[in-house]
Order: sequence, then structure tokens, then C-alpha cells
Amino acid sequence: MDWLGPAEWQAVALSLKVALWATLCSLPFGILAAHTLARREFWGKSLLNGLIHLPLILPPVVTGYLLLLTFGTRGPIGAFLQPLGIVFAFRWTGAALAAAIMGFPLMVRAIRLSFEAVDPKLEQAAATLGASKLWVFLTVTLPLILPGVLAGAVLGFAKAMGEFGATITFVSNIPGQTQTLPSAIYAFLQVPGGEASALRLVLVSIVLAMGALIASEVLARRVQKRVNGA
Amino acid sequence: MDWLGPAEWQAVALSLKVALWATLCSLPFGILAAHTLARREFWGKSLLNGLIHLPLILPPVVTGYLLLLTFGTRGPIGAFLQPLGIVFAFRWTGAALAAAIMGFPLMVRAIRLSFEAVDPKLEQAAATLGASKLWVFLTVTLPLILPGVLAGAVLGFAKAMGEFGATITFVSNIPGQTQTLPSAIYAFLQVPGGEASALRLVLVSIVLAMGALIASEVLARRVQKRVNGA
Amino acid sequence: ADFTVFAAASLRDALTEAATVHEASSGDHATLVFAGSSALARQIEAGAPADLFVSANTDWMDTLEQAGRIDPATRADVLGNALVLIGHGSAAPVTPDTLDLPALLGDGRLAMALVNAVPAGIYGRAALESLGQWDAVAPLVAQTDNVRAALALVATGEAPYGIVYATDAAAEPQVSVVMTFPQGSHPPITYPGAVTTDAAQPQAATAFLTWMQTPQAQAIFARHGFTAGG
Amino acid sequence: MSVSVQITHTQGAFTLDVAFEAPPGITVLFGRSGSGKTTLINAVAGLLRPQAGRIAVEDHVLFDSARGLFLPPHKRRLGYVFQEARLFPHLSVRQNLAYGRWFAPRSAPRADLSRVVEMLGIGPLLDRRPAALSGGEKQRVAIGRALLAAPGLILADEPLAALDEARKAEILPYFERLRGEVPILYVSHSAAEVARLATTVVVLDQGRVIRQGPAAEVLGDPSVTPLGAREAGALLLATVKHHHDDGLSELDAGGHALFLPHVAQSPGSTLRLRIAAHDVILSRARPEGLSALNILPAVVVEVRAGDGPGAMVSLDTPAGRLLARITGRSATALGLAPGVRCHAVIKTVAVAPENIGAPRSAEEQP
Amino acid sequence: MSVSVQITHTQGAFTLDVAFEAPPGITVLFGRSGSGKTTLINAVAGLLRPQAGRIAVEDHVLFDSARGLFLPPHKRRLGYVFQEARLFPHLSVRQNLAYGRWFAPRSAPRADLSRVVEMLGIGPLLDRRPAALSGGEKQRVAIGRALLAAPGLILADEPLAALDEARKAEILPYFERLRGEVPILYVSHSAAEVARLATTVVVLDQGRVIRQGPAAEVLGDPSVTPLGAREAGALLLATVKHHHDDGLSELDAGGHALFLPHVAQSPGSTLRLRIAAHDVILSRARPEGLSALNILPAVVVEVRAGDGPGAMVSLDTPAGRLLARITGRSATALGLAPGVRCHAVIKTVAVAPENIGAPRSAEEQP
Ligand SMILES: Nc1ncnc2c1ncn2[C@@H]1O[C@H](COP(=O)(O)OP(=O)(O)OP(=O)(O)O)[C@@H](O)[C@H]1O
Ligand SMILES: Nc1ncnc2c1ncn2[C@@H]1O[C@H](COP(=O)(O)OP(=O)(O)OP(=O)(O)O)[C@@H](O)[C@H]1O
Ligand code: MOO
Ligand SMILES: [Mg+2]
Ligand SMILES: [Mg+2]
Repeated sequence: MDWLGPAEWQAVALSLKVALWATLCSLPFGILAAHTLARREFWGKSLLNGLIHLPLILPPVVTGYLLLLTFGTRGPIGAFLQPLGIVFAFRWTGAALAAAIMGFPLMVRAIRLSFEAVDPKLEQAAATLGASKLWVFLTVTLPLILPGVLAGAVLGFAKAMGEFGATITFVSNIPGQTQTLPSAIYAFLQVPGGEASALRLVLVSIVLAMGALIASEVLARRVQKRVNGA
Repeated sequence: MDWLGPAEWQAVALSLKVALWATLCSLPFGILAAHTLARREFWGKSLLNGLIHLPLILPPVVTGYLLLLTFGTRGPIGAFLQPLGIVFAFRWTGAALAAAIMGFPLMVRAIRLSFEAVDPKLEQAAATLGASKLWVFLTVTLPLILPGVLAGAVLGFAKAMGEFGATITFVSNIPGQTQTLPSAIYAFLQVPGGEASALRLVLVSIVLAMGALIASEVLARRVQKRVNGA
Repeated sequence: ADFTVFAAASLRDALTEAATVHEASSGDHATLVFAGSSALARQIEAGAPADLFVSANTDWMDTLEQAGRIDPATRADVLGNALVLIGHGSAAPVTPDTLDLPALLGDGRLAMALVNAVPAGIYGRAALESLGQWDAVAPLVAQTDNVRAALALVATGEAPYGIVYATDAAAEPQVSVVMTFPQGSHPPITYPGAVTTDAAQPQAATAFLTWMQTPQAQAIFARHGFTAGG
Repeated sequence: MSVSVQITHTQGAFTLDVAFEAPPGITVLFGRSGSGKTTLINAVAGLLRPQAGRIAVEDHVLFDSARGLFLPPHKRRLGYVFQEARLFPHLSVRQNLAYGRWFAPRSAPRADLSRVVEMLGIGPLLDRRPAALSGGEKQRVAIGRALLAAPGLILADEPLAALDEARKAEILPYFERLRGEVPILYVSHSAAEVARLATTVVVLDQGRVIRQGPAAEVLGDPSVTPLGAREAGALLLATVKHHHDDGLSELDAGGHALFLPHVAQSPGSTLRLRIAAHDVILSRARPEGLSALNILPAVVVEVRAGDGPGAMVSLDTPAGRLLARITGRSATALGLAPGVRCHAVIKTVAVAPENIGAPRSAEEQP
Repeated sequence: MSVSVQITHTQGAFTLDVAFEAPPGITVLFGRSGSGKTTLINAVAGLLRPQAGRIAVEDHVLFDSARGLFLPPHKRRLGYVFQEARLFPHLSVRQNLAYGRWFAPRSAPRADLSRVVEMLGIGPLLDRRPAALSGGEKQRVAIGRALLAAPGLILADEPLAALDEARKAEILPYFERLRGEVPILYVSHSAAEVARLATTVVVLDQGRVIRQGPAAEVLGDPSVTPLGAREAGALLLATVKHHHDDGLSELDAGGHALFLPHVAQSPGSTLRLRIAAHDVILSRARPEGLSALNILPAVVVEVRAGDGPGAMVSLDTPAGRLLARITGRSATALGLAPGVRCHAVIKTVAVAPENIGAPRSAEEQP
């Protein structure tokens, strides 16, 4: 399609890459966090819960700024990771990290609700049949929370596709590296008469996210059907 | 406390007002939308689902701009509502509308997951005992999804406390009218040396949202306990 | 009378101080609304209750003038600013003649505001072009959504150098001004002001705009690092 | 009030295709696991919309596919005791019990809460939530919830399965009393319950009705013995004559005395007795000096050899038709054949308490 | 392998405080609804950690509060049939059945899948999910799942409650065969099941053990009759002598012949018979010309008047201790008193199939 320039195509590809990696990499942590919040009681649970919600509460710029301070090459975590070859600053990985963190509270909530809906009696039944905690989780709990995991993943993906403030503050806007769709859209909207170009990108954004949304619904329905009979 | 100026206190009060109203007013719609998506099959369901997720997918600035175009005094809906005395443009009501719309996908997802976890057999039992659809909903379904409703409300509230891009784009940043905490934080961050003041507001923001979070957890635990025994 | 000023966010401190002084002498109270110039311009187009608009960007003022939303007769350039190259910590100064940015940067990044969208970025790009550095530097530029974010990148050391307004550089101890771009290297940086056509308090707004150009007011702005307009 | 059901419905590999008319009283659905009992009851409840058919209680049509009529469950005035308790987890036992009352028409006759609570033995549980109940306790609360809804039709899917004998014995009379007031569809696997409660028995097999009719007829038919030969038995009607001081009650069955452990009914009232075929011993001569008190003169009507070593003997006695299950060897030894006179020995205590029921309705009284 | 349980545990207003030793075989827990059976079994399964006590299977300690030892459920090698089926909704019937196998030690003796499937009659259901099963079908799959886990201890909480008689009759022999292999704790409300399966009976009431001991002793004790007088009965051991052509099997019980409908065991093998007290008729003279084939000479040991019009007579016969429940009136009429000789008439077919079981273990064989 020639109604998008090469720079825009690059932004589209990058956005997809960032959103996918952000979603996939944060999913295990999301499940872990959701499990911890749903099933465990410990001192500091409220704190952890609050921490996870922080990116939702704070203006994205602030989150981006805090990311810069901690995960930047000079930040405590960034400096620690750098020798290991893990660099976030000005890389698409940083954009993915920002997107993942911004979407994390949404993901965790969805998965947590699913955990809370699992009947512990089924997990007990699995335990009496010889399944250790890990196996119970893998063979009973996880399949039963799959719809919630899907919902969480879709929320995370959608958020990652739309994330802008924290990303640009943390890793700025480098075409091909960190210029995601929202950054490109924002740039168009800053100049008079940029609305038409912005609209084109908005449409692309919508189409991509809708595709993910519909795919997730179809998948969720299939999972649900298997459980409900037939 | 005198470490916050009157304008800042105003922003705190306004943010709370906006977040509360946004959450409370969108909750019934959130429940309705969640119910529709969880329980009904109809043509255009994917479309509705996509529409609800739109504010998540789009950069907030775009959402704010679209709100400005439709709900502004010159926008189609804004112009229609104005004679009825309902004005969103550049009022706190507009900030609440923006916050509500931005938080809507989060709220709907949480409530929808809860709907999907309700055992339809219990609803059937209520129906055999003479409860009409509405009564079944009020006496069985609603109490059972309460944890999800709470989770949805808290997500909505947290998002409303942190919403910035759409709000400032839609209703600007008018002190006492539309200057919420995040807008105030943004304004501080735009000038040299404003970081300290911004940090103060960030802390206030965190404290407020944490309070809401903890309150919701306590409430949810109480609800859950009643169901699980004793 | 009470009137409302929509002003570029970077003017927050200077304009707040000026308005207080002005109110003491005139008795007119100004409600100050700070946001990005583009957002404010769009809102004024959509009918925002602004009496006076002070933009950081002549383009948006031109757009509003063409749309008939401001009174051209009142339009005046009230302030100016200078563009500087900053370095992290206490970097050694350079002169425009000896400037070799690629060498300075090495594999580091040059932090700027969006070079096609945000005024500071546009000015910076023009300056680098006229100094013959742009082509070599372009791939190394990290663009942010506003000048302050670019400043933050340099302040944290994430980027060794950046281009910001003199007003921003002055108050940040973590950076040092390496070079001030010659006046002629970029279009003049001006902050145009104008009274809106829908103004409810055109007299008060005009009076304030006029007062801003008096030596008393200009002294205040100078203290915040701004230069005289026009 | 009679119930008339005629439906066809396919779910997966299973097709339910039934038609029966149940006269007033308790209609027991009997059949093996998976034969379609729950599916049938769900259709009557309106939880399942059959692909075709018609369901009516008296003149009140609940479902008619021909007319496109389908009354939703909440308009059917049901009291449904589900196979699994299905209590509302967020409500206390008391609130669960009261649930149906909120929706019952004000005018409906209401079961007395305290009486039902006492009968079910759930008084100490009223303020608990279902999660803190034992399996049998849940089931009892579910029974109470259905009974207290002032239903116009009771559906009970193995309501007593999880209960001990003593508890069953306390609840059964309640269902018996309801027999005259509300039509009841009752699923049970217990022959004793069937015998005691059923006005009508409908036997299902693989989704079809293989036998239906008045309880006495279905249970007394030696050619059917759908319940397994062991469960065959006959139902007799008898009138209470006298309560003796030693705790025995004397009844009159067709002019002959029968002795039972004390029954509650006052002299003059009529009872149903179930005499299981395997509890009857036959003798050509009238036996003397036996501990068994009940001996009826009988005439052999039919001797039917079973599939095993047993034989089922149908007898005419002054008290009515009786079945005796004996060995083929004995049948031969005693020379039993149609027309032969003999004596039926019934152990007093073999007339077990759960087989003693109040008569089902006025017209059945002799 | 014996099971030893001693625990105290309080939940809400209920306190479980039990101690018993169960020798190898099936230990039936018997008690009214809410008496603590499920709580007890959950403690043995490790789903509940009792406040104090000790649980061991042979030398294998599962729980010991004194030593702070608590083996988690998955290390206890259990096969638990829950009171509610608790099937995994996301797995097919086949996968549900196979679930426990994944975790069983390779070396454990494995029940044969196809044999279990056939016994339970769930062959056509293997590819369905639990949501598409009837109540009884679910329960059968749950039984299969537990049996196929190659358990070292079987816990069964009313496993047959939702099943029809015919299906029960097909499954009971399987449990019987397991009796010699795996210790089994079995909750049941059915006296017939208890009599047939139990090696040991533990009677619970309000969280306490009110009676425990070998099945024959507990069931045959007229002073306890915990199951309600109607259910009292005695257990006899008899040896198969001969299978007759007319379908009867002749057994030897202490030198006297007993005739039963054909039994599967070959001549020489030993059986347990349950003779319900209410199935025994007494006569001073040896009765002649009765259809009942089994008549044993007996000496009255004790006559105990019950709370009603009945009396429980303990008898010594060459085949062992027998109980007869007759009316007080007959006891008086026949002049029954300790030491009196009489004859016990037992209807052949009253020795019901479910009361015929294989002997429990080698040392019990006479
Ligand atoms: N979570 C709980 N909290 C408080 N009390 C409980 C709880 N669960 C069960 N109980 C009580 O403990 C007692 C024993 O329950 P249990 O489930 O062991 O009974 P049961 O013998 O299995 O009965 P049933 O035959 O009805 O299944 C009951 O009185 C019950 O009310
Ligand atoms: N959702 C379903 N899809 C397909 N088949 C089903 C479904 N539900 C039940 N069945 C099948 O329909 C048949 C009848 O089921 P139903 O529940 O009516 O049996 P039932 O007579 O109540 O048995 P039980 O005594 O075991 O409860 C069974 O063979 C069952 O496998
Ligand atoms: O605040 Mo500005 O007008 O975007 O630099
Ligand atoms: Mg059923
Ligand atoms: Mg139980």
C-alpha cells in the first residue's frame, strides 16, 4: 500500500514487535504476580499490589521518567544489566519494557480475577491424584484460567499498541528503533494540518488491535466451549 | 498541610471528584457492557468490543482530540447536549467523561471475566424459584460478580486518577475546573526546577490511589469470605 | 475583570509571576491555563473559553489567525528565547565554528524535541542544517515529545548532548551550556500572543497583552531567561 | 392435578423421546443412570427447551412447540430439588430457604418454615453459609428451599440420595402428605422409596418410556420387574382395626388380620402396605408354631420361572394380589400351579416402616 | 495394611475427635448426615490439617502433630472418590481417567483401563467432557479416576449413592476384590453395602466414634443396632459344596446345608453371607412343607426386647451366631428363652446377592 510511507511502515512493524514482545515477556510475570496476589497472604501484599498499579495511577510521563532513572544506562538497574548485554536505552527493547510496565496492572487484574474464580476443590482433587503443586498448576489451574490469561494478554497488547507517554519519555523517538505508531501519530498532531496523516496511522492502529482482539475472542470462545461441554 | 499550595489542593480535590464521578457514573454502563459481551451473541458484537477497547489502543491524545471533536461545544454531540444543559467542554464534567472513557475498557474486562465465572446453574436455580431475569440478576448474579465489579471500579478509579493525555487535550488544564493532579504534574514538569513540586503531587496521587486500592481489597476480601464459609 | 489566558506550558513560572504583578496594578485576575501549544490551539478552534492565547509556536498562531479565531490586530510577539547545545555534567564549551557534533557524540545520542513537530526541535534542526551538521547527526538524534524530556535525557546522562531552550538549561545543575546557537542560524524563536475573537473579556486580555510588552513585564521574563520579543 | 408430558429432544448422542400422563399424586421416574431422568425434569422445569412436544400441568400449558409456547422457568411456580444441591453460596441457609418465598404469590399456601426446618434437622445451620455444610446438610437445605417456595409443581431429582436411613424416614412422610396437594415428579433409585411414595411409576430406559402406570401395577407386575427381581413386590390396602398393648397394630386386609408394629394412623384409616416378593414364604398346609404372625390363604394365579433359579408366584388373597419369589425347586416340591390353594406367610416385621404409607388420594380408598 | 487414625479438629461449632485402628480390608465409616465422615476422610487425605493427632497407614506416617509432620496430599498415593464428583471440566473423560496415572510411580500395580471402563459402563463417554454427563455418569468416572491412580489407599465418600441398583451390583464386586490389596476407607449410608464390604465398621456420631469393630460384631450386636433395628443382621461364613442343575448352589455352614441362588465361586471356596435379622423366622418344631429351603437348628442365647413391639433373639447355630427379629408376642407364644432349642427358617432368596461377598482375608477363613 503506498498511502503509508516507508517510515510509517517501519513504525507499524516496530509497534507490532514491541507490543508482541511486551505482552509475551510480561505474561509469565503477570501470571506469577496474579497468583501471588490471589492466593498468598504475606506482609507487604498491599505494597506489591500498589506497586503494580502505579503505572496506572501516575501520569505516563512520570512513569517514563522513573524508568529513565532506574533502567537508563546510568540508573541502578540499567547499569547492572548493561554488562550482561541487556540495554534498554534508545532501543526497541526499552519501548517494549515501557509498554509492558504500563500494561502490567491491566494484565495482572484480569489474570487475578480468573485465579480467584478457580474452584480450589478441583486443585485438591488433582493433589489427591498425586500431582505436586507445580503439576496441579500446569494441568488444572492454568487451563482453567486460560480465558483470563487471554483477556490479560489482549489488554496488555492493546495498551502496548497505544502506549506513548512513558515510551517517548524513556526511550525517545528514534525512527526504526523506538518510533512506535503512537509517537508517529503524536508527531503528526503537533503540527497544523497533520490530522490527515495522523488519521491514516490511527486507522492502521485500530485495524491491528481489532485483529488481535477478535483473534483473542475466538480463541477464548473455543477454550470456553471445551469446558462447557460437547 | 502547607507544603501544598491552594491551587494544588484544588487539583487534588478536583482529581478526586473527577475520578469518583467517572467511576460511579460509568459503573452501570460498564456492568451493562460486560453483561452484553459475556452473555449475548449478536451481530456486531466484535464491533462493540472493539469500540470499547479503542481508548486503550489509541494514543490518549487522539482520544482527547476525538472527544473534543464530538463533545466540544461545536461537536455534533456537544452541540446537541448543550441546550439540555449538559456541557462537557472545558468543565470538570468533561474531565470525568474523558477519565471514564479511558478507564472503560479496563472496567468492562474485569466485570466481564466475573460474569463468565458465574455458574449458570445457580441462576437457573433462582429462576426455578420464581425469580425473573431481573431478580436473578439482582439477587444472584450481581452479588456473585461483586469482586469483579469492585476490581473494575478500582481499575477505573486508578486510571481516572492517572489520566492525563485525553483530559488535557479535551478539556485543557483550567485551574479549579479541569486541572487534575496529572495535568498539574505535567505543568510543573514543563518548567525548569518544577520537579520538586511535581514530586509532591506524585506522592499525593500515590497516597490517594493506594487508599482506594487498599479499601477495595479489604472490601473484596470481606465479600469473598462471606461466600467461602463461616 | 477575570480573564483566561491559554499559554504554552514552558511559560508557566514566568507568566504566573507576571500575572500576579499585573493583577496588583490592574485588579484584573488572570486564570492561567498551561498546555502544549498544539492542544491549546485546537481547543481554541473548538471554542475554548480563552481570552488570550500565548503560543510557543508561530505556526499554530497562524493557523488560528487563518481560521479567524484570533484578532489579528492584537497579535504581537511578546517574548523570545535562545537555543543552546547542552552537555551532561560540566562539558567543555565549543564555538559554532569549531563545532563537530558527530565527533562530540561518538556513539552517544543527541537529545532534541521532535524535529518535525515540536518548536524546539524544529528550531534545532534548522540551526544544525545551517551549521552543516544535520546530515551527519540526524541518525543520532533521540527525539522527545517536548523539550523538557530532552533535557531530562541529558540531565540523567542517557544522552551526552542535547538541544534545548536557554530557559530550560539555566535551572538544571546536571547540565552545562556548551554553546549558544547564533541568532541567525535558525528562525527567530518568538512567543506570539493574541486576543481571541470569542473573548469574553477582550479589554482585560488586551490590556494584559499590552502590559506584557512593557519594560516592567519584560524584566520579569528576562529573570526567567527569556529575551525580548519581536 | 395431573401432569402430561410429551417431548422429543436430542443432546449429543442421546435422544429423549417420552410421552406419559401422570395422574394426581407423586410420579416417580425410575431408570438407570444416564437414562434421561434429569433431562426430562429439566424440560418440565423449563431449563431446557425441547425440540418438540408439549408439557402441561392440568390445563396449564407450560410448553407447546406447535404453538411456539414456552413459559420461562420463573413463571412455572416450581420447587426443584436439583441432583446437586445448587445452593446460593453468598446467602446464609436461612436466606437460601427464604429465597423462593420472595417470589411466591402472596395468596399461595405457604409451608411453615419452622416445621420444615425441624423436619429437615437444619435448625442449627440457619446462620451458616453453604460452604460450611456437609454434603447431606446441603441436600436437606435444598429440599427445604424447594418446599418453601410454595410451588405448584415439585420436581425432586434423587432428593434423599445423600441422606442416612433415619433422616430419610423423617422426610418421607412429608412428601407423602404433599401427595394430595401438589403434583410431584420424583426421581429415585430406591425401590423402597418408589413403593412408598409413587402414585404412578414411569420407567425410563435410554431416553424412552418402557413402562408406565399405577405404582401397584408396575411394581406388582412379575413380567416387568424393571427394578430387578429382588425389588418386586405387591401393594396391599389395609384398614387399621386396633392397636394392641404389646405395640402391635392389627389391620384388616380383605377380612384377614395382619399384624404390624405400631402404626400412627387411628383405627378406621386405610394404609398401603408393600410386601416384597422375597419376604413371602409359601406353604401348602397352614403352618403352625411359627414366629411369623401373618398368614393369608391364597390361590396361585401364575408361576413364572425367572432367568435364574427363582420363580415368581402371583397369588390371589382376600387382601389383594400378592407376589412371592421362591426357588423353582420349592415351587416344584410344593406342586404350585395355577389354581392351587396354599398359605402365604409374611413376617410381621418384613412390612418395613418405609413401606407403610398413607393412601394416595381419596378415590383409591377401598 | 492397617490404617490408624487419631485426630482432634474443630471447625466452627463442630469438633471431630476420633481414634480408631482399622485392620487390613475395607473400613466403612457409618454415621448420620453431618456426623463428620467427610471431615475425617479429608484429614486422612491431607486436604485438611487436623489441629492435633496422628494418621498412619501401616508404618507409613501421614500426619503427626507431635512431630510436626504433615505429608502433602500428592505424596500420600491416594485414590479419593469425592462426595461430589469433582471431575476436571477441561479434560475429556478419558483424560480424567488417566490423570492419576501420570503421577503414579512406574512400579505401582496398575488397574486395567479397559476393565475399569467396562465395569463402570463408561465406554461410550470417553471422548466427552464432564459437562455433558449425567449425575451418575460423573460419579462413575470419578470412581474410575480414583481406581486408576494406582493408589496405596482408597478413600470413597458415598461412591455409589447416585447409582441405580443394577449398576451398584456391577461395581461392588470390584471393591470386594480390592479388599485384599489396598486399605479402603468407605463412607456409606447403605446397610447392605456395609454388610457386604466392611471388614471393620466405625460408627460416627457428632464427631465421635460411638462404636467400632469387626463388621460381624458391630452388625450382629443387638444392643447397638446403630443402623436402626431393621438393618441388624448376622454374618455367617459358609463353604461352597456343589452347584445344582436347577441353578441353586449348596453351601455348607457348620455342617448344615444352605441353598442359595447360583454363586460364582467354585466348590471349596468360602463366602460371607449376611442374614438380616428380619429375614429369619423361628419355629419350635421343625417346619415342613415350606417354600423356604434353609432351616437351621438353633439354641436361643438371648432374647432382648426392643423399644417397640419387636424382640431381638440371638441364636447359636452350627453355622455361627444368628440374629432373628420377631415380635414380642411371638417370642412369648413360642416360649423363647435362653437355652431353648428351636429352628431358624431362612428364605433362600432372602440371602440377597449383595450380601454375598468373598471372604475378606486369608486369616478369616474358617
Ligand atoms: N467449613 C466448615 N465450617 C464449619 N463447620 C463445618 C464446615 N464444614 C463442615 N462443617 C460441619 O462439620 C460437620 C461434619 O461435616 P462432614 O462434612 O464431615 O459431615 P458428613 O458426615 O460427611 O455428612 P454428610 O453425610 O451429610 O456428607 C457438620 O456438622 C458440618 O455442618
Ligand atoms: N450436555 C449434554 N450433551 C450431550 N449429552 C448429554 C448432555 N447432558 C447429558 N447428556 C447425556 O444424556 C443422557 C441423559 O442424561 P440425564 O442427565 O438425563 O441422565 P439421568 O437419567 O438423570 O442419569 P443419572 O441417574 O445418572 O443422573 C446421558 O446419557 C448423558 O450422557
Ligand atoms: O510547551 Mo510547547 O508549546 O510544546 O514547547
Ligand atoms: Mg440425573
Ligand atoms: Mg459428607
